[in-house]
Amino acid sequence: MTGSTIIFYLLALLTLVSAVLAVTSRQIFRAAIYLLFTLIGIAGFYFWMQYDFIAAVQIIVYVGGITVLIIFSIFLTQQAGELLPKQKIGRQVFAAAAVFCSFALVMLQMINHHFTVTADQSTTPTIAAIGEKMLATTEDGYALPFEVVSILLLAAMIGCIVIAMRPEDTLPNEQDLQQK
Amino acid sequence: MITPGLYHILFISTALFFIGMYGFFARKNLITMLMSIELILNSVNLNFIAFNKYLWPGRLDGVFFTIFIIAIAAAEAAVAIAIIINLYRSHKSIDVEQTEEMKY
Amino acid sequence: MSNALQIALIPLLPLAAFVILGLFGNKYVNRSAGIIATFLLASSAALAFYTAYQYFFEYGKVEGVYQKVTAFKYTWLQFSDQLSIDIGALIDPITAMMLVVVTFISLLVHIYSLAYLKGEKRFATYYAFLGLFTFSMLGLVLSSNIFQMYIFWELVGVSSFLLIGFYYDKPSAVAACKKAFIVTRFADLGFLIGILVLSFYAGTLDFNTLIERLTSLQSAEFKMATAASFMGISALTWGLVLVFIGGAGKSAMFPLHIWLPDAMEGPTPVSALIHAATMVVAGVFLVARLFPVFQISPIAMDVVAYTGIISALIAAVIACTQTDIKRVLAYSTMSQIGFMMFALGVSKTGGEAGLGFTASMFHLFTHAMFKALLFLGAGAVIHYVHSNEMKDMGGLRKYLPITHITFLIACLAISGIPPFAGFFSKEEILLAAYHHYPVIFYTALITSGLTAFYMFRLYFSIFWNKQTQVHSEHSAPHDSEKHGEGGLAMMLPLIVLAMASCLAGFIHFGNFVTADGKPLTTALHLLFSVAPVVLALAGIGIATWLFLRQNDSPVKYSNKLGNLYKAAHQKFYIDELYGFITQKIIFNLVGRPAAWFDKNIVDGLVNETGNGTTTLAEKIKAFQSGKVQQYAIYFLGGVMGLTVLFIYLWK
Amino acid sequence: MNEFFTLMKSELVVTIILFLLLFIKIGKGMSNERLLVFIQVLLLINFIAGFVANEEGSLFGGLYYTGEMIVLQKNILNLGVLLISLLFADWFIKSSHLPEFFILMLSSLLGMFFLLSSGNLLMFYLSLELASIPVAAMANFDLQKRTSSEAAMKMILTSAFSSGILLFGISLVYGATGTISFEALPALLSAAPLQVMAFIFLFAAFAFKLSIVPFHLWTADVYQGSPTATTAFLSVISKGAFAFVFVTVLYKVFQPLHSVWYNLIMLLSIVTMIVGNLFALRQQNIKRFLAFSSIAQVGFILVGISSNTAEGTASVVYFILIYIFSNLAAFGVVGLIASQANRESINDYRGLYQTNKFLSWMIALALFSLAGIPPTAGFFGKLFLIKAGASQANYFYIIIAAVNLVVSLYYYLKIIRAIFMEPNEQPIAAIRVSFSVKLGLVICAAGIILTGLIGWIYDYIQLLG
Amino acid sequence: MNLLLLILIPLVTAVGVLLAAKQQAKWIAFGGAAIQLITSFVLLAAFYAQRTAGNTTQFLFEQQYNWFPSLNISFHLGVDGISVAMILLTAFVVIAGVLVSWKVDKMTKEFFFLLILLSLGAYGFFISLDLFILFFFLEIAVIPKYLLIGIWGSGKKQYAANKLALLLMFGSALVLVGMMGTYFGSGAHTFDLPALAKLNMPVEVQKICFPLLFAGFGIFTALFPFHTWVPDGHSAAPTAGSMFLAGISMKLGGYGCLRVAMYLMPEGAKEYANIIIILATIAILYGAFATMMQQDFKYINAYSSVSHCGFVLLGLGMLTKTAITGAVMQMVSHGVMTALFFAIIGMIYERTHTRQVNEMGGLLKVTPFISTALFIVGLCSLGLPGLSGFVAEMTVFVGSWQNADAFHRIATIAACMSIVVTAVYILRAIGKVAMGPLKAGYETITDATWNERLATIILISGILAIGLAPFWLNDLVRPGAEIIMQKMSASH
Repeated sequence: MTGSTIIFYLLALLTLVSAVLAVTSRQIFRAAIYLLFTLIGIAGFYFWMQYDFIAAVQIIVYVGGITVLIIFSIFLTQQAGELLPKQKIGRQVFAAAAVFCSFALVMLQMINHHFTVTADQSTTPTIAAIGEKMLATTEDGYALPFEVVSILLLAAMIGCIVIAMRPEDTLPNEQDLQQK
Repeated sequence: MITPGLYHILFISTALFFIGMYGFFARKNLITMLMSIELILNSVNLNFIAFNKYLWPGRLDGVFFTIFIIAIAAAEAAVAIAIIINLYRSHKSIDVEQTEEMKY
Repeated sequence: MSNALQIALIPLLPLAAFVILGLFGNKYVNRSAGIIATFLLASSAALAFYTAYQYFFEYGKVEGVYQKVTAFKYTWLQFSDQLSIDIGALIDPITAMMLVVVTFISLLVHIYSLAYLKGEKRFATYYAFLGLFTFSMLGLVLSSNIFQMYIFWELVGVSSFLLIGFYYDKPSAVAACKKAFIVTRFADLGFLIGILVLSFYAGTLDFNTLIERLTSLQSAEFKMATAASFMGISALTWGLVLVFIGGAGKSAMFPLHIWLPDAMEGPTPVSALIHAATMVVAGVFLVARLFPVFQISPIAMDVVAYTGIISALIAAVIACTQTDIKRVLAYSTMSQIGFMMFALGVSKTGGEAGLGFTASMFHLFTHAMFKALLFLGAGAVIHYVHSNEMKDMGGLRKYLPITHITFLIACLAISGIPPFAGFFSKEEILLAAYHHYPVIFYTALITSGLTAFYMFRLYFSIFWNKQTQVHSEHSAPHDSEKHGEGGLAMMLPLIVLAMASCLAGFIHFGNFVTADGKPLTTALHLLFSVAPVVLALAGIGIATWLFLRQNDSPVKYSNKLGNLYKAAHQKFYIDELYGFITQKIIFNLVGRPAAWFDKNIVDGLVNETGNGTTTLAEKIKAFQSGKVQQYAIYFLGGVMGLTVLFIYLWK
Repeated sequence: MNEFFTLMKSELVVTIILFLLLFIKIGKGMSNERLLVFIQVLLLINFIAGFVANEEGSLFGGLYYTGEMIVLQKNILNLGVLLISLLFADWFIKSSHLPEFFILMLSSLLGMFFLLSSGNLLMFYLSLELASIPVAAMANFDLQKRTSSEAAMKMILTSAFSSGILLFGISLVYGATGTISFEALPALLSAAPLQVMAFIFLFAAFAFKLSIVPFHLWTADVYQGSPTATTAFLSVISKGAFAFVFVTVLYKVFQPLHSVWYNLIMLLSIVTMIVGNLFALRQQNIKRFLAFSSIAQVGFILVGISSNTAEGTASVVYFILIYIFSNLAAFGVVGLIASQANRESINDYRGLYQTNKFLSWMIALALFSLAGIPPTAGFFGKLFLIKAGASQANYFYIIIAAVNLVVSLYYYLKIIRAIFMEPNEQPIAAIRVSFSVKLGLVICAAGIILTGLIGWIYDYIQLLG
Repeated sequence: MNLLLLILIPLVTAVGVLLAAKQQAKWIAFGGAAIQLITSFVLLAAFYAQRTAGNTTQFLFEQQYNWFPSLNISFHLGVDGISVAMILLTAFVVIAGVLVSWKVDKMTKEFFFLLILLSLGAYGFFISLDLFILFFFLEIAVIPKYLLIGIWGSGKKQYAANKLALLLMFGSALVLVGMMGTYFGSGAHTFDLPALAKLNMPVEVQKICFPLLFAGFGIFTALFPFHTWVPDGHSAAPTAGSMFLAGISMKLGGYGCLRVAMYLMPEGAKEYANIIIILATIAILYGAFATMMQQDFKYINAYSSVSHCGFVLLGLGMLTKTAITGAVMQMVSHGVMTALFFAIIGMIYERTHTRQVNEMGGLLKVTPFISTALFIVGLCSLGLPGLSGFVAEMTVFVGSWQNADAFHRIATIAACMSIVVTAVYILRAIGKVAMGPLKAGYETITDATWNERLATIILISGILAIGLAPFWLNDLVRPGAEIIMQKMSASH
């Protein structure tokens, strides 16, 4: 039982428990916080696997970006402290059962599969190396995907602006709900 | 306890994946459903990193995949939230069960 | 040879009349239609007489035997390498004789109709139909090919249909013409299948070849036809019997006779032509034509003979009870044709044994004369009285003297009183049956007695008996000279036919028409003739006693006969039986269920497929619930289901 | 560098247009009418550019490859976008976000181009997202309509869900083979259970995009709620692009799993045809109806795909070309009527022929083509798909496909019946058809009639494949 | 003789109709139909000229253009005697159909356009020598029918139109599958009919494809139990629609059965001949009996069409040269006859505004021309010699009888029985409509107009041309049947 093992299990506990709480908590704000913990837990796994850069990105983008976005939107749409309406118990049980069976099936396949382990030299993904590759146009270069993502982000931005900034005068009856 | 390896991480990621699924199926609030999606994407990321780490450490395919997934997830989340906010404005609710006008 | 053209013209001239009058008649030449048609038919008749003369006296006989001469033959429809319908003309003694009979009677009817149908709106149409009928009948007798005969057979049927239904706005006429057509059609079905059977085994449709092949005991065709059997009876016999069914239908033999009495709805001259002299003997002609083949099969011959005699008897019995004068004549026709039929049935080929054949043809010939005369006479009477019913008549001898005399001659002829024509032919028939078919002989004897009875019942009822009220009421318009007996056009045919009825018996028929073509000398056996003549006289006597003066004994005696009389009066309920079969069984048990089945089952299935699809579509709509979470669950379910399917179940 | 420009020509032109629009948007100097004409001209140039200087080759170390067939496919999509710009002119001119709509549409188109050219799973995934996320935004462009938001919401959530599944599948593929490159994958794939499962995950994502049953459920709702222009884009361009890619991926990358995917496709295509038809039977909303009909059409496309031959590819490409004409003509008319008369129910179409002869003929032609009635091109398209499918000699399958063809005829005829036969007290009033729309419809009609009759079009496609 | 003319003339006519003014549409349609009729006669003459010149090639005037070369699909045209007969039939029916539609004034242009389009499909179908274009033209002929019935029909028109379109499309779907089977199963990967005919297809392929093709085409020609579109479709259709439907469309099926199914797959034909015979016999009798019970005049003729078309299938199923010849003759004969029948029913309906035979009576008095024509066509229908029906039916019977076993015999006899039943229902109908006392209310109706007369005369002349001189038709058809029979006997 090494320290790394202990850390691993702790991380696993943190991630899974907060993940479960994130999808079950009836207080939406708390759910968002649990999600945050889960994401942090995952970042922890990245650290644990020594992929520091990914872990950093995870924290910056997810924790710093997406979660904040989500929390922000919760503020916009939800009275704080308000409990979420209860889902029908039947639905919950059914969903749980379906999910569990699927999980079992997928796990079974994974365990049964013999993954080939290559004896490749492990490359340490330094930030520099990643950056270099990200902009390379040769083989193993990721310049093109990078560009694609940039266009996607641009498009997403424009889409968001159009959708979220809808002219208010068209909705006279909904003025009280305008964004703060 | 056994030394954690690939299968452990796979277990965790798969579990996360299905927890996310559960959330998607069972939650009524659109934002929580979106959160479930994030869980799903994260589980996939974990998968990629784990495979990269344990099976194919020679190249960084998994790592880059993860990076891009994170970027996409951000974009997706942004658009989704914009849509949800807009929906909230017209429906005055973000309960998924309020959005069943079109059916059959 | 120009002979071909000459023969071809015989049927074509009436056809020309049909086409011309049919297309342009009513509009352009309505008044002169009769003249045109009569003229054309007269030419045709002249040609026919000339042809018959040439045949009998110039070229027909080779070494003492009358030959079958094929005047011309064209392939009309090639079925297969062997089978084809050829349109041609085959001349042999019976054809020659029939040509004469048909054209002669038809001509007289044409003339008669000039007066009888004067003023009729569809005068031209009438003559067109007559032309069509004559054409068809001539084509029929000239047929060189069995299928050709079938063709004209059908055409004869349809022209009969048209003529019976000439008064198309009379519902009874419509019903009668439909009945005539359908009943004969039913019989034609037998004919058709018979043709198919015979032609299949003979490998030909040509009469000459067919007869040749099926009568030579050595030929392969013959062996095959007799070897193949169905229900223990050889295919040949089946074929013949089926063909005979066709003949029986046209000739109104029991039990297919039901159409004939109803057919009297047509104009009376038509009845004279079609339902007395020509068309109804087509069946006899058909059997005569195929006589050599029939000869091979005793069963077929028996069928012919017994059908003939049964029809003769039944018709005679029914005739005694009918009150419609045309119906009496119709049944009498049926009875007489029965005579011809059984005469054929009892005949053999060659010498004395072939007497039946000759007698039958002879009777056919004489019967044509006197029966046409009877019908035309009846026509004159109806024309005068405007009724068909005996009760409306009586004592007409003063008003219609010529009709009266000619009618009497005809009655004597049909009753078989010497020296009128009927006597000779009937004696021969009885003689033919005498030796080998005692049952038939005695039945025939009784029947001929009955014949005399009902004919004179008819005669007395019309011309003697009471003085009808109806007549005096109608006397005013009828007394005029013009309308009395209908003038020359109506009288002339009566007189001509009366003469023929007197004299036709003296023709020595055996010289011309025999089963094998060789002349047959028939002697008159005086002693043999005694019985029939006495019986006939007895019949006349009884009729005289009962009907000469108006009295109540007919009613008395008919009441005494009770059910028998009633049954005979009701035509032995055969019509009702048919009605039952067609209405109840065919319509209700076949037609209606078929229609029902189609509407509900076949169509229903198709509709149900449609409805089922719609219902199914309605049932599965819940899947598209509009709930995005359910969509996701189905998504996952789909993925997992397919995974399981393709990993574990369907490799 | 020269090679870079020729090979990536399609993408570059679209990108340039995209940025031009962005600048215009920022500049805000044009009325919608003029802007639309400008856009149409640009798209026309884009379409024409697709015909020149086409080469085969790959870039970025195999991340991007192109060939004549791919350029053709891209250009078919270009044509579709051009037609959309013509057909929905009415709605565009009214719209307050015209340039944005086109920016989103073109970025989605760009995503499709990259998708068609992608050389590994990463590019594949990214371009897939690029192709779909903007569409979700486009679905919300009827900003005031509740149904539009609902549609967009359903679209983005289900699409994200399906990407999750796709990614999970990709991760498994990656784990099992160690590569994400299309070139290397076929040699490493086998029918091991995990790989089959991974393949099915991937397949499901495709199935989702192509609306294959049971992954189709979002389709109808999204089609119905979105603005008609978006619906048209989604049902024609997007579907076409995914079908193209699907063929390529299945034939090239997943060839080792042929025995699995053949059965899978057969099964799903039968189900898809049946379900699509059954749902289409009972629809009252015409857009929803077209959604289900397009689901059934996908079933037929799958029949062609199942052939696994060059003919399969050719028949799919050919069918999509025809499908673009037919379906766009239908949506064009529907969109016009929706935007001017605000009617979308099939009942409202009763008696349309009395008032709008031109539109009636156009939609009738389109529907006949969709139903596969000669002499419209749809007949040829369907026939060649079925013919391609029949090369596997699976008659049972072909019979089912053929019978479904008949069922589909029933509901297409339902609309024809409404338009031509059924009486209506108040038919839709005569609708003004602007030049642009008319031009678009005429082009569609010409395409519907001529694409089939001119035999060499198919031959050309087959030649490239 | 360039066969493309046969397609181009209707095509040009159709376009002309669309471009013309409303009033001119019918004249253009009439002109086109007339030119087409003349062309058909020219074709007949040219065909005879070639044959008498000793040209014994199976298909004459062949033309072949590449259409989809990569799929081996070519626009291959050619005719043999059977096709020529069918083309003549079509030309007759089309011109008559245009003439009786003279008074259509609801969407006139569209009406004539669809009529001509339908005829285009039929012409193309009859001259195609490539399965693909054959199928193409077959399907072209379906939808116009749907529209004709649905828009201009009467009664349950939409229901009938739907049923018709769906069942026919179902039929063509089966054809499609059979075609595909032929394409791949033959191993030749071609749709070319003569090329396929040269091969001997594997027996197992024949056994699969023959029933598909035969049943598919059979649906068009009212194969029991898929005949149910016939009564409803015919009765709901406008007059010209019924004429085309019964006169042309049903013949497409028979022709297809012969030209495609039997010609290509003799083994399959042998395999399934008995089933065909059973179904055909059922159709013949059952159709006839069902007709007896009908009250609606159009239903009478529609059901009788089922019965009459049964003879076509019976003749085909009998597999003898004579029977097949008879089947084709029956197609031609029935086509002309039934077209005339429907035309007359239409004329009567226009005047009496009822189709219930019970409500009519004595029309001979007021409409002698129409009623006479009714008599003629009725008699033709019941197989009167001298009219076309007789010749065809007798050929079928004689041909059927050539099979000497009990099964065929019984079937033939059963089929023969229908001639009696036919007589019953035809006479019943004629008796009710034309004969009897004139029903009140019909005193003032007028006889046929010039266009109706012309149409009637054209069709009657067709009936007489076959009925009085069947040899030319027979000569035309027999060689075609002979080739099929040769193929049949060659394959063992």
